Amino acid sequence: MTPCRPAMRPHWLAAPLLSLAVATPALAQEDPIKVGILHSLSGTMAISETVLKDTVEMLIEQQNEQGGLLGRELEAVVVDPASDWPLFAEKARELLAQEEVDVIFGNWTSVSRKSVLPVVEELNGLLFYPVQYEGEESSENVFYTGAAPNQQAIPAVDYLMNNVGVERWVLAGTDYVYPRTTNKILEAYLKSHGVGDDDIMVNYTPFGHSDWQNIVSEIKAFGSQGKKTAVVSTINGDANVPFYRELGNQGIDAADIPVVAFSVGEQELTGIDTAPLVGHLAAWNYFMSVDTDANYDFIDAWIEHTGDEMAVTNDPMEAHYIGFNMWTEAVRKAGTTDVDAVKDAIIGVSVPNLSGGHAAMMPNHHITKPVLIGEIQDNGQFSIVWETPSTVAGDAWSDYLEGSRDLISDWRAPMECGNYNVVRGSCGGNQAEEVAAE
Amino acid sequence: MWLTRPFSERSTRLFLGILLAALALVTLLNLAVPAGHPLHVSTYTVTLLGKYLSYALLAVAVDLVWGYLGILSLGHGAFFALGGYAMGMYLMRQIGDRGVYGDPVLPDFMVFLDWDSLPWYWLGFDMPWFAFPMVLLAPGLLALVFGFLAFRSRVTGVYLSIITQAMTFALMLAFFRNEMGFGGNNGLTDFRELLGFDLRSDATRLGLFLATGIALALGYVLCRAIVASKLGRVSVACRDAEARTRFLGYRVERFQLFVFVVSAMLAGVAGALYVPQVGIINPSEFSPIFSIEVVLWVALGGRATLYGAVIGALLVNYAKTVFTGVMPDAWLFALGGMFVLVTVFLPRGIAGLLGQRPRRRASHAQTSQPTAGESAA
Amino acid sequence: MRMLPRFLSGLLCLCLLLGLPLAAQAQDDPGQALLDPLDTASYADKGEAIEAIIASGDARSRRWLEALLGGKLQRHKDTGRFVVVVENRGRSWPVVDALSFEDAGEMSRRELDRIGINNALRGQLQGALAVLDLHADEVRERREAARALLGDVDASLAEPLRAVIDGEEDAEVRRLLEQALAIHRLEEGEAEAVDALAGSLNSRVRSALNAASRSEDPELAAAATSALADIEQKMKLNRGLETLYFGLSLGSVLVLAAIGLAITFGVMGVINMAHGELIMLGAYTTWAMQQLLPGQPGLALLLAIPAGFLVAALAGVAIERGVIQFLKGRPLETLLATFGVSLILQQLVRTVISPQNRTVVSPEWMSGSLMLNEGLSLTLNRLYVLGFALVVFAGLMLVMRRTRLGLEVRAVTQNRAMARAMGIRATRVDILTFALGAGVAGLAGVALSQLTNVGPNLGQSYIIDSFMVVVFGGVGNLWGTLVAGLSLGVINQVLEPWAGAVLAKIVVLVFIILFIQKRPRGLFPQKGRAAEG
Amino acid sequence: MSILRSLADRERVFDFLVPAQSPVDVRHGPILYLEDVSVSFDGFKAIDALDLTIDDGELRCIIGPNGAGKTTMMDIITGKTRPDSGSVWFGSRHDLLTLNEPEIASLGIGRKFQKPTVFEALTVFENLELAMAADKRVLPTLTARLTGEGRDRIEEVLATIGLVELRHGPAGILSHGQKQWLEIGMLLMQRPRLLLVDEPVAGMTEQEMERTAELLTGLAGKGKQSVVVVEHDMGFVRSIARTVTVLHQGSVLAEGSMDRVSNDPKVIEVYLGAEEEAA
Repeated sequence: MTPCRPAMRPHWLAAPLLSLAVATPALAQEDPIKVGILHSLSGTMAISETVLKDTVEMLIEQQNEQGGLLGRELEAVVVDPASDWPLFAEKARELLAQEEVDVIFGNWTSVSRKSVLPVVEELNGLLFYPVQYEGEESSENVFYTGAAPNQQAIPAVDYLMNNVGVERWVLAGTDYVYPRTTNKILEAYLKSHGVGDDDIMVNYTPFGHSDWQNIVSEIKAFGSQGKKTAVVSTINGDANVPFYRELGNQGIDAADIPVVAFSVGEQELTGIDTAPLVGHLAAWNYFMSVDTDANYDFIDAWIEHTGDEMAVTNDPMEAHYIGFNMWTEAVRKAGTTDVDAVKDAIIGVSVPNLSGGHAAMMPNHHITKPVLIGEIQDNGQFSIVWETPSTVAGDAWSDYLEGSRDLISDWRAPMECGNYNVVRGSCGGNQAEEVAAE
Repeated sequence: MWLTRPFSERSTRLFLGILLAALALVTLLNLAVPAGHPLHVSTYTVTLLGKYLSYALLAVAVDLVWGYLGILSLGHGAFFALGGYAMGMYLMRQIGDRGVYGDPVLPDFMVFLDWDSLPWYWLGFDMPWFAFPMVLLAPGLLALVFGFLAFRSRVTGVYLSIITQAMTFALMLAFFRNEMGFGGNNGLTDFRELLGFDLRSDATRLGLFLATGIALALGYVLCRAIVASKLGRVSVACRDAEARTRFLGYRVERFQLFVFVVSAMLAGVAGALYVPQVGIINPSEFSPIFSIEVVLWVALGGRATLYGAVIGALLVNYAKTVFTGVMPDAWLFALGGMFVLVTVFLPRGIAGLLGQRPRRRASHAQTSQPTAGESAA
Repeated sequence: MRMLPRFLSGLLCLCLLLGLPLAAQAQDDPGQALLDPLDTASYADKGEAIEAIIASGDARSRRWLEALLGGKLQRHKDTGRFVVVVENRGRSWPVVDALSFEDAGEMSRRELDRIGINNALRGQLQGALAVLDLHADEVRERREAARALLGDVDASLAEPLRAVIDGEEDAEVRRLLEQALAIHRLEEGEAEAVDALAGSLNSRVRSALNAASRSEDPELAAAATSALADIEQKMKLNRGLETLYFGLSLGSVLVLAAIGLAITFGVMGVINMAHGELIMLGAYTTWAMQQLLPGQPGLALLLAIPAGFLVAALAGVAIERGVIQFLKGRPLETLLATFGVSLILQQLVRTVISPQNRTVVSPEWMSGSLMLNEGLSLTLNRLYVLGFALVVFAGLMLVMRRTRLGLEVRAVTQNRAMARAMGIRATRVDILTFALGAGVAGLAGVALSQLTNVGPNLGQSYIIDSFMVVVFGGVGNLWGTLVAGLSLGVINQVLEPWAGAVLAKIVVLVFIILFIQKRPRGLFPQKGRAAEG
Repeated sequence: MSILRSLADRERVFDFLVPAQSPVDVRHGPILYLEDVSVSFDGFKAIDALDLTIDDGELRCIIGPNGAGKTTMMDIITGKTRPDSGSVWFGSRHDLLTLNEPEIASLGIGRKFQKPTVFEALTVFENLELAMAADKRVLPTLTARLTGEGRDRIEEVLATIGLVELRHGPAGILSHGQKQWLEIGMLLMQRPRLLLVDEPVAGMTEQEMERTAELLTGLAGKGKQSVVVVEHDMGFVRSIARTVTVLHQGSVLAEGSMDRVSNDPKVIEVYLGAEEEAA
């Protein structure tokens, strides 16, 4: 092996394939603008991700009806990473190297993003990531349109503490990095607000956990200690249905022990009989029940697109809506789809969100969002009971974690750093090395 | 010397010839042919092929135990993943202080999950001379312990398959736990360099591809050598009539153990070569479904032929890549359909189509009853 | 939500009014004046408004409160007219006028403003309705109401409650109300109130005592603590029983999932990786049934039992004819082929129905739990599943032991050729056996639809556990499957509290692996020559 | 293992009829000695307090109706089945109950199954090669090469069992009779002290039977190799038998010369009688 040469430009990799290579041959001509969609259509994550693929397709259709972008047609390039994490990396590479897409909308799980990240950075692509996540990341090539912990978890806890008077906390989550980190942040946050150790119960369960009897009865016991108790749930996807069923059947109603969930939205509720859950809470930046015309138009369009009267919308869909509009806005601003130009142009871009406000792209590649608290209704919708007076800016690095307290992210010149350490006054990790390489 | 025996076989020479020629060709088309030229092979494709080759090596390992020993292991993914993790841990340590938190020792996931120090089982993985042997030892040891228990108590056939499945499933759950200190579901990722070579440079990718190809060649020769030796014939004997073999004075369980461990180590090597090329290792490699898929590659290629395993692995994974690109909504149909059709109508796999010596048929009829020997008693 | 309506007089007179016929509406309806204040952003004001409604004694209050509680009370954006939404799914909803309760046609969700409530208000409303219910004719309702009042009594309610207690003839209701009062007195700091609560296992009582045990008043704290101590004593036994129940319940699920496999795998030697998807089919059948019979989840569920069996059984026949018959005597290859089938079935559901999970409603009689005592209650859905599992098992035993089919099946398993010679149509037996196994999987699906997701991944999550159970129990032995399933369930649930869910599962798996080393043929092995084949 | 080496000893004339040196101590009487052996499957007593003694160099026929426990007895001797009670001695030195199949096999007890089991995927030649006495540990087996003597030996046996032409064909294509022969051939390669032969002539033609008879009597004839034959075919048994043991319900019913046994009323009742009814 010869020592490494400087990284190549993406177009260098562009190549029609010989027979043993893969996928459809890339087009040589300029137009149309290619939009990569990297969402699992099969495997365990298909449940959540297929609708996001449809959303982006819908947005592209709408854009084309309005005459496309820069006078060019938009074309969706859909691939299926099949809920297989290494395949995510491979497909991202396919999209960027073979298909030469100008932007990618995709990913749901943290692990899939982590797997794609190095590829997007290496091939200098654009990735819009629409799901609420654990933070602790800020990549030059990724735009996080979902909520960072400070845009979801912390406001929700504030609401429970101040408006509901909760003194005792159960942090229940699926055992992966998002719940782990979120719960760490919350623990630190709660303790900083004088909650004692014995008033916090943390519990982790495996993916798709289906037998909640023991845990729910523990929660019940934990809740009967004479202090108002609430469950903060970062339980993921499939595990929720049996969890809520068990809650309902063991007679824990929202009035006694409210559960506030960060991963349960309208989409998930379509799989649950919500009658027993009325009053349990969820914290998001968007609910389908938001009462604005923008939202109703979006819903109508969505129902058009899916042809299903009962089709629901949810927070990650709004995130894609925002992300897509930000990207088109930035492309117009830059007058080109060139990645570096768009990256610079998009910072500061502000587009309307669906809840009547505006979302702006921050220098740390996170966006501003309102935080809404909703109570589950018997029709599978949420009724909004509280929202932050103004929008909250996403914080890539949590102030409540040992390692990241001193880090900030700013991708504008001159800093151009995703993890600048204000104490050391230096840009740590990745970038340090990349700067050196140049 | 028993190791050189395979080179006297036409089939082996043919296989090696094709493989090495392919390696050379791809390298040439990648380096010499300018990008944009219709014949150019992009680095993307090279990496992809590299991944296929590592899968092929895994398939060969599985074929060795299934084809020649009659042990259907539904847990070989575990050995593959262990090898992968050993390599992954090495690559993690290579990141050094270039992680986002700039911690000189701890990997990022440990930093933000508040690990104050490196757990003992991570020690030493920063040194290749320790980490690389672990690629063999970790899976080998697991296979040794597991195999010793299983074969000693004569767990056979379906029972063995099921508990191998239980083994890999248990490991998957274990590695999902963040307390284990292997990065939980996120696994290990964001690798930088291997032995000083930048993993993101095309040269390194090509190098990895070639290394994998050579590893496959060596693995193949090793397996052929075993199969061609008297030990290989004893294995077949164990497969077809275990009891008979015992009455001939062979310690069947020891032969099974030997071959099983060798196969596990090969799987480990495959895993270690796989990780730097795909850039991530996570517990899903332990999932029983993956292990079953591997067996299916072998079945498709044609078991008890070794080269069949290679063909199967390459074909299925190529198909997977194509389908997920071209007809994403329906690739499971294609994949599932393929498996059904092959097992039902192509019991001897593609290798069977290529025309096998009659012994295959016999071996086939036999292996279908793993306990044929006993049934005779 | 400790605060409760102060206008008790109003409440009580409203109760008297309840029986009377509705007074004719005046032109300018007082109701409008009562409802208007509800349309405000501040929940505090809403609370006031609610109390006002209760105080008004208006006969429609109850329906208003219920509508409000259900989020059905809404206001038209333009006309400001109050309506009650009848059905709030979809884009436009049928509504009735909130004052006259006459049909007001349909309104789109765009035009309507919901009168939102939060949990505090919800508590307030529930309390209010509970107080009303104290005067219901049904004893059950009165008990419910009384139980709901535990921990929700405040000064204003104390006096009138005493009156209610004297008027109440049902001892249980009286006891509950006494406790409710006692909790209130406890909160007021009366140490002697503890005696009234001693020994009660009700969680709200325990909650109150816990609070009291932390109070400054040493006497009170001491009393509460001692009361708690002896309640804890009683709880211990309950906890034990509870864990056992949890274990059996989990076990019954495992048995249900595995028993079909025990037949196809144990009796026919077919390793059916598509077993999980057959379970999934059963679950989807339940969903389909509920779609066909909207509004009758119970009936639909009952009908789903035979339907689920049939659907899965037919699928089973298809698989047997289409795949397995070609793989006679190649068990390990059936594994591969059926795995392909399972992939296809999964994707089929995704493309034909949807990748999303489907809602399967639990009928009334299956939700909630059966209260053995205040501290120990068994969740009904799981109780039914447990029973169902046992019934299915018994049924299978009958089929295998008592029927001609069972006989033939056993004959064919023992010695195919001989059975053939004796005129048993082995092929037919194979089809029927496989159909039976598949059908049972379908039944499992019907049951699981009441516990967990109905989605394309349903099968995946049970297939491995099923194999473990069958192998652990001893292949070809239905009793083994039963014992194995239940014991694994109990072991798992006993471990879980201190090992955590994940470790518990791992430990169980390792245990099975080691057990198979000790007894390669499972708990109940078939001995002798038959087993050697 | 040293024994086995001595077996593969170069100087030896490779005449399989000459018995191998063996550690088996037969100075104090029988080569095989079963005492009060019992075993039961699911309550069914397959072997019930069985006593059996085989003298060195003896050719013994064992007959008995189905389910009399003949095969089970062989399973016990070869270590496949462990009895519930009783003791089994090979010579006066080796307690077979403490050994497993390979150990017993390497002591020099060869077994031929009822249903002929050869390695169908391997060639006739390879079948014999595997059976040949040699160092049968894993690594030696891996590196083993076939010596000239070994080859000669195999050829010899091939000739004896008349499969010379088929030597490179897979055993799977052999006829039933030929498989029987191959299996006997494999036994011969093992150079056992004691041969347990289960229904050697099932499905054989007259001629094949005769050759088998010659061979077996020949084996034992030299007086050094002991053979135990389990057989249904009365004709065959008559042709070779010196002493016959009749098993019934897991224990010895009668023992002695063929004529004595076949005139024994008990025997006629349970066995021959049964046969006549069947006939």
